Amino acid sequence: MRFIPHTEADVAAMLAVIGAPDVESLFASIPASVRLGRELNLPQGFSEAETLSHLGALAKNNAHSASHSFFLGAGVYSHYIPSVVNHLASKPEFSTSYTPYQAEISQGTLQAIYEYQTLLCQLTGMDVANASLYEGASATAEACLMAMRLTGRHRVVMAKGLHPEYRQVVDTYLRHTGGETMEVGWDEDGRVEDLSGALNEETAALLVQSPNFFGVVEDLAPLVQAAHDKGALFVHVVTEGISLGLLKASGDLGADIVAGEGQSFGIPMSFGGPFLGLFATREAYVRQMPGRLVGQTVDTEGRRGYVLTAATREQHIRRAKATSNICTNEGLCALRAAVYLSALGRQGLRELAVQNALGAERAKKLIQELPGFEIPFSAPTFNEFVVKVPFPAAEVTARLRQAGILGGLDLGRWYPEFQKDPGTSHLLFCVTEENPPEAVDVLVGALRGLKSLREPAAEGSTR
Amino acid sequence: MRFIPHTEADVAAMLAVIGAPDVESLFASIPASVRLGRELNLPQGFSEAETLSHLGALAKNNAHSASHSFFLGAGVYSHYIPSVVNHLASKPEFSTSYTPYQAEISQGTLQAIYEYQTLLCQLTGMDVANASLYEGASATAEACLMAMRLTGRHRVVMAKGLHPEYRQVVDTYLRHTGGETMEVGWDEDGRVEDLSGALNEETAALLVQSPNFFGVVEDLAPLVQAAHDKGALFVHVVTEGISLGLLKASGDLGADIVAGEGQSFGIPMSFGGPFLGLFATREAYVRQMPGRLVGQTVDTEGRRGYVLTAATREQHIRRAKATSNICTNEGLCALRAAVYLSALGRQGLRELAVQNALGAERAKKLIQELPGFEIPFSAPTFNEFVVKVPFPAAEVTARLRQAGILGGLDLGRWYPEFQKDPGTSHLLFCVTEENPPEAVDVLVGALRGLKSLREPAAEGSTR
Amino acid sequence: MKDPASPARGRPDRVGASGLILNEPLIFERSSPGRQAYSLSSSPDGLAELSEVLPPTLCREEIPGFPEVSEVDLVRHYTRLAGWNYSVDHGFYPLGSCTMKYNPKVNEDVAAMAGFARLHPYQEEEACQGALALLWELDLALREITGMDRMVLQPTAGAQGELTGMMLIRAHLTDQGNPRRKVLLPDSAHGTNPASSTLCGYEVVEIKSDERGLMNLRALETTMDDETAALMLTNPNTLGLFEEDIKAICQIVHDRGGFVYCDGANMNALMGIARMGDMGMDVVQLNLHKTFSTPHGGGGPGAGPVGVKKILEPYLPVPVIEKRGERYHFNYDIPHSIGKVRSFYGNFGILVRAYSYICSMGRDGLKRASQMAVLNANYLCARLKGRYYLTYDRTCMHECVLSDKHQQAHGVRTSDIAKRLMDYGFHPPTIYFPLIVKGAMMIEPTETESRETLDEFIEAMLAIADEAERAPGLIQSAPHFPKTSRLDEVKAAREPVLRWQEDSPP
Amino acid sequence: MKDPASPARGRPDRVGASGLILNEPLIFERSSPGRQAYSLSSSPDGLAELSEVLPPTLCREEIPGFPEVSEVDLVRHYTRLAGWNYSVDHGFYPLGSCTMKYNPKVNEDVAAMAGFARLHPYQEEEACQGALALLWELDLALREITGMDRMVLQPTAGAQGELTGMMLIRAHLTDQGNPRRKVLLPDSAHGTNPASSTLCGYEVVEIKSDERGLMNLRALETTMDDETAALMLTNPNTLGLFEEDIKAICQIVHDRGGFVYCDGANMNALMGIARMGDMGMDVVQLNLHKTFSTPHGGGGPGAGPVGVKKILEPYLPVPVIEKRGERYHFNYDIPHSIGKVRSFYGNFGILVRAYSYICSMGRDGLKRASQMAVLNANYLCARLKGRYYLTYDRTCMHECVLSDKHQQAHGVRTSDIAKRLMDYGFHPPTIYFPLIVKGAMMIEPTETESRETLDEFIEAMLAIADEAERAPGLIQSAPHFPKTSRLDEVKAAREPVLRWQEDSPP
Ligand SMILES: Cc1ncc(COP(=O)(O)O)c(C=O)c1O
Ligand SMILES: Cc1ncc(COP(=O)(O)O)c(C=O)c1O
Repeated sequence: MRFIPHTEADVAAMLAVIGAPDVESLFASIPASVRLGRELNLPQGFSEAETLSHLGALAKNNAHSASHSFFLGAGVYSHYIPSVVNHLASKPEFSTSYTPYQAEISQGTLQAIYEYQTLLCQLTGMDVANASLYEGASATAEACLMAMRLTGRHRVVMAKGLHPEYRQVVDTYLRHTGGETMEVGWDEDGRVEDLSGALNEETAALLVQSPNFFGVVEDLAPLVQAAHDKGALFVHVVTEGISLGLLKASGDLGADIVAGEGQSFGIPMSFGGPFLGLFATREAYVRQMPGRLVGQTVDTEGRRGYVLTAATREQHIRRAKATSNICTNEGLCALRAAVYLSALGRQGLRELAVQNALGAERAKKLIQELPGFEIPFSAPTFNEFVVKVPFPAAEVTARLRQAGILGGLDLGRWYPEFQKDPGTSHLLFCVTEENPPEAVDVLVGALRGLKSLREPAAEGSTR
Repeated sequence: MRFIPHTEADVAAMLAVIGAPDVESLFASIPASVRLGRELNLPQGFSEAETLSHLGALAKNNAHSASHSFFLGAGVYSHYIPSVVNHLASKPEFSTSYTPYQAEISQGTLQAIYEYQTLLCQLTGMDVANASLYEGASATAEACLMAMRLTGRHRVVMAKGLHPEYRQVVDTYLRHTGGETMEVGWDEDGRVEDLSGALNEETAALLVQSPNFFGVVEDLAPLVQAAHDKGALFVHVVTEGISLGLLKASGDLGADIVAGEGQSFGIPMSFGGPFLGLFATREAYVRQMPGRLVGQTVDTEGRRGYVLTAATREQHIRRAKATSNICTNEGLCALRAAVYLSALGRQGLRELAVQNALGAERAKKLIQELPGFEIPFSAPTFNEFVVKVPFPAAEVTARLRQAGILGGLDLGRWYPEFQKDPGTSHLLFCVTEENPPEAVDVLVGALRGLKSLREPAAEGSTR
Repeated sequence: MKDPASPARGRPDRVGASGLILNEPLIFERSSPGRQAYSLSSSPDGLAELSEVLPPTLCREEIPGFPEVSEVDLVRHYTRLAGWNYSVDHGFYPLGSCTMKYNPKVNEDVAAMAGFARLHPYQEEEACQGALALLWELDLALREITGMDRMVLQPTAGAQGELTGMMLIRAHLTDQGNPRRKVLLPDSAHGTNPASSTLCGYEVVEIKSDERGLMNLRALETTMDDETAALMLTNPNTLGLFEEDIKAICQIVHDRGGFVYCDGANMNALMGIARMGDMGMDVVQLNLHKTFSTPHGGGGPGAGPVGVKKILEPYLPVPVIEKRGERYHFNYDIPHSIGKVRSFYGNFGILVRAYSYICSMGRDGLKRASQMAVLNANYLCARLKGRYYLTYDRTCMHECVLSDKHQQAHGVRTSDIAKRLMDYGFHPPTIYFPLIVKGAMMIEPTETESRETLDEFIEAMLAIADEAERAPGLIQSAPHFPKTSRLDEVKAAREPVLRWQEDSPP
Repeated sequence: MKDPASPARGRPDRVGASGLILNEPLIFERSSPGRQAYSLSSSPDGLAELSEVLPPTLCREEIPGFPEVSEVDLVRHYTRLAGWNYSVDHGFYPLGSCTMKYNPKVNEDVAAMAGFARLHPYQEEEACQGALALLWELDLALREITGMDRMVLQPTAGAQGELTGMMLIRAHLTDQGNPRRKVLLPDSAHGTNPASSTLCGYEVVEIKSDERGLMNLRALETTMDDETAALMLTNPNTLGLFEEDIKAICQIVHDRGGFVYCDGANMNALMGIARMGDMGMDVVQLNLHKTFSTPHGGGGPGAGPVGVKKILEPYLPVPVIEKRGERYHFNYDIPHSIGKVRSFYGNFGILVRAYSYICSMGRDGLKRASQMAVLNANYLCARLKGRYYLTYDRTCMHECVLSDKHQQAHGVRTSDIAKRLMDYGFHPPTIYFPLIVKGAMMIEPTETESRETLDEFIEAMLAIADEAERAPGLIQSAPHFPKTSRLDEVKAAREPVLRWQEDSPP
């Protein structure tokens, strides 16, 4: 076995030192009644070549963003990952080390995470960012719990433009500790509707995603004001991190917490994970923050160095009273994000964001011009937009797939509002720098071609 | 430009220090008459994504050993490369450093090459191996030049079972310094024919490849004897390094030089390079050896360390009188080979070699049973063998390609002997551990199916 | 023993040595306006003006402080940083409870395949059958290894697995009319256990371990009541000891309508030997980044799949992977589901690596791994317990817990020994955990370590024990070789500096 | 300046520091019988016995001394070894004549694509059109950059390019009736130039450079005769100076029926600025591992394509890449071909990287690279020449050559300065070459280095100049930080130990 070095001679010599007759005897403390009296019912080990061909066959049985023209978004984005990001983040010195509890031999990880924290602060305009949470949805739930602790209140108001899975996770997380959630809908233009009725003295936090699940950029300033007016915290949820390069910084708008997903920062889509839970807040709230923090300090000779700090918030010190139960986080994804953001840098991230916005706008305009197609929301969008399509969703996406296109996404899956007319559907399309104009033109052509859908695919449309 | 850090401010500040008015002025020593008075006629730089998609499109326009069932060999072999080999050999600490002239900060490269030299000695049974030459053919030519220096003779005898390109390279290299080559054919069984007439007092070296170009394992001992009887050196040429794991060590058979190709040792086929020129010899001949050598020494505190040594043979010291003009060699390929050979190790390399031999033998037997097909050579083979096919080569390979199979190789390209009957051809097939029995069975089935070739492909067969 | 702080930079007879490394400032301090490490494909013509798309009031002008570096700056920055880390690829990393085994390289290749890495979670099922098949097969394999009836692969890490498991228990109890109030834990429990319980709305009651270091049956008997939802137990426990009375323990808890939750972080001791399901435990989370060799990433990502008995199946988070004929399918229609604990389906990239590992190891390999892990731990323990105090002197499983009791007389503490190990070229063990052993050093060697490596480590530990007697100052001032000497954690906590600022001193 | 050998391990104000590294024996010393790092797919049933295939007389029993290690052993072995190397990814690597520029990562990704890496050279042309297209496009681009009429991509490295070029000249002259006897070289020539000439059957005649450091026109006039086949010239030459009289030089050689061979190793100074073809030179080799950024691999692989004028085309080695309509094709039918200098078509994997680099850089990028390379060299030279002796004080191109003349008074030599630079965290320059400068330090910064990096290096050089005056012993005993102190090269040469033996002392 190539991962286990023991030869039979080693085993014998070691047993002799231990004074045990055989390996079996080392397991004597396990009562026979709970022993597995047989071998595991699993295949024998594969050779490396066999493993690769077995897994390779599974991989080949998936369409993906390189095999198809790709227009899916909705919280997971197909962005170009610069080669350096893969090369640097996959260095085994980073990937095969543990959480940097032993600072003196973990300065590489610690400095990288310190830089990540700084980058996230700069990007969000917040004072302090943690070393990562699991992913966007649970990070959002942690933001709610933190707001509840800070305000002593128990209700959280969520815009329905918040990613449906995020809302579901918030529900799941809050339910057991007395939290309550309430949802507010959207206006005609795709932005959150009037909140006046929803916020009150019981509101711990208002959660608004922007750009929201429909791709629409919210006007956050008045929403922050409305929350603060009721003594609630405002949580800005971000699922498309690239937007931070172009849109006003949450901190400058008065947000109290920024929570969300950092997948766009150089992390592959990987069928939904591992991702990167973003979390940043104001300095005053540090002690209630969940997750690990890296801080600067000095060694005995006064040289700058970095350590994990403020651990008294954490489970391994505070146990039942910790601010969160998180232990293993997404360190390597945070490091990836740090490399990515440093590679793009001050100019690049903005240019990239602009390119996304303009490319998506072009696609939106072209689709809007197609007869029978509508863009239901008039508010500005970033790199995603909703299209009202005069056909059932499943038929559209099946036809697009035949044309080598993946997307858009049927919103009816989460929003009954969008399912009223079975003959039409609402699809979400995402356009990033990975979709050159020619590919968008092919998409538009394919959508245009759908008018012939009724005839050849009549069968499918009756189900 | 992402690879050039200079901002305009940098340029201005640096020019000020230099005291030059502009960058242009730094080129004042280049006369106008030889200046390129225009821009280069090349496209503007691509973004990284564009580069990848341009090169990716070129790569997709090639069949390869993962897209097809693969039976080509003939000096370049499709072997499984363990994942660790790629991971370790691509470490930038190894790949982005120069030749280790500054030993104290190059101990990683130096120790790895020292280990490579040792591994090659163990494998060949020779006393000393160099740090690599370019590839098999020029390494063979260097062996001839060395033999000429050692013997003071000028003629080299090559078996025609030596790779045709190697023979061509030997010719090219020797011609200018008074060297002469002469070729001897093969016997019915595929081994080198009687040499008695070929060797004489002018013979500097006898070159025999084993396994030879037809996959046949030569009986080296009497050949060594024949060479030594005339005072000539015996050069064992190896193109399939894996055979060394199973076949008698060249050194034990009395060979004076082993030269050849190390591509099989974890190096990708890459359309023919970069590869690894193997070169090993007897201790007595070290001073006439071409190429770099790493030797062991100590530092000022007596600790073991490694340095480049015996440099007085080399061009940078000996200049016009050097044993070779080689400077840049194939260091990283040698390191790859060291990782590969260490991964396979004492047991693994032998097991692998046995698997190759048995798998190829099975294929040979199955093909031999096909009506109309012949195995012309009766001597034992390693992992390649010649098949006499009752159809023209181009038609066979085209049909096989249609069936998703690449190979065999038309030997008529190099040997008029095999082109006598236009209706038949001699093809070389290679079977390695990468060809599971099922794939071999498909090949055999496809060959069997060729009997229908005349009819549908009648057109092609008339040209 | 010679002082390793002396200029014996490369003494070949020991692992740790001193050599050239390179300093490197923060990336922000490397920044220079106008440098770039990126390239964007040129924008198409005929686009709208930005202001037509997004009104300037919504947009920012710039990102103050964001770095601007060239590609070579960036590469060197991270290359130098990497040189300051100790990792499994460097050497022995015996962090107890963390199972820092070797992470096979091939698993990285597999996870990077375009068909996995470039797969979007909202592709229709027809377009991702390979990924679904993988999830299904992994589910089956983990069921077989744990003896549970069903797995859920969604939880992101061990702690989220715990939370998920506790939510399932709570959901069932709630369905039955009373979620109950309390959760019992041994005092040796990992910090995530109480934290997860709290997050699930339970009050934590700690049970003092008995003199064997095991669950005190009597105490459990008296504490377990019908307001107690569950007992959370780690087995083998954090002392590396198997809970021998596990059947009786489960009986007590079940008799009073409670559930037994197994923290399966220590599964590496038991593969192919004993299964949580067979022990009577109802829920277990596995830490794939431990037992199943996925790289720990300097803090993550990991994955914490949860296995449950049939009774808890109705509550599983959505979606649940199913196989119907030859087709794989996500079932979202679980009426009693607790909902979701995170987006999508879990840390798929980690699940891929773990599945690849299981394929490579196979039936015999997994069992052999557990056997050799236990052999290694007992070997270490046998050779060290003469010089380092062993509180619970019993045959251990995959790890053993020593302490600094003997060394304290010389003023040398566990944290000093840990730092001193660095000079010898080793990562220290987990220290000061479990809390029930004063000055604990929790050593988990894992099966991927050879006898030679263990011997090198043992020699270092014995040399340090000697030094503690002869030259304690050398240990108290350790480490001497790494980039920095001992870092001031107190200062970091008292005067928090949690980000670089434009005007930060270098 | 504080002594860097003092325990100021990580002084943040300098690049070089001392930190933890790990010792590691030879892989053979790690070996233990029965360990394995490999896995073979199980052999199919129904195979012959080995002895039926290959008689035992042809086979060996075992490979004495071959190592047996586990995968983790192997990974740690090379991880530790890697930690002892200094590389471009670590920092400044100003080896003169070597053009150690940054090697873009993306080129590695490209070369690893299955369609390139898994391509066999004997696939039929229909099955490798993409590869042929790439060779063709690279050929075109290099023609444009050098101003030559045709390229041959076959040569494996610069030296083999030289040999190939000389063979072409010899073939032509032979065709004309007399191959001639001699080749002229300046005394500043790189060692491969005379070695290649000899290998091509020529006698080498060295011409002393003039007081400018350039080709001595007068000497050339008197030496060039009709038994001289060629002049080999490096331009810019190895002093980093442009051969201003290049047109006159070519004239003299051509007038007497000779050829001018250009060693193009220094192309990095000239891209988009001047071309060998336009200068009148007849043959040039390019070192793609220098100018075109392919990683040097600790000694190779590289690639040394050769560009020629029309007159030499009939002699090119086979095959020659051609484009017919939309199809690419290898032409083997070159009746006057010199044959082949190596198997197949050259170091294709390196050619792929170089082509990828040219695509990324583009027209303006290549020119900018040369401009900034020259700017960097002149900046370094301007700031250092006050403290280090500059023999030829002229505007240099991409590199400059200083010497230890000022330091020798203090007993400090170039080799000492080189070793001392290591302590400061830099790779030393090329030393003792070119031979015409005593104690030469040949510094080539390349364009990928920032002003800040140059400044750090300059400060180190100036600090060393101070040390030479104040504390020469510190330099003479350098290096102090790397894994080993100065290694005994004399012992290595006198008592050669070129391989490990079973009974070697550790
Ligand atoms: C015993 C035990 N339980 C639970 C955990 C938590 O697992 P994770 O870090 O994956 O959240 C750990 C991890 O350190 C552990 O050691
Ligand atoms: C000026 C000069 N010419 C020729 C060469 C030889 O090139 P290569 O090492 O690629 O064979 C070198 C390489 O160092 C060089 O610097």
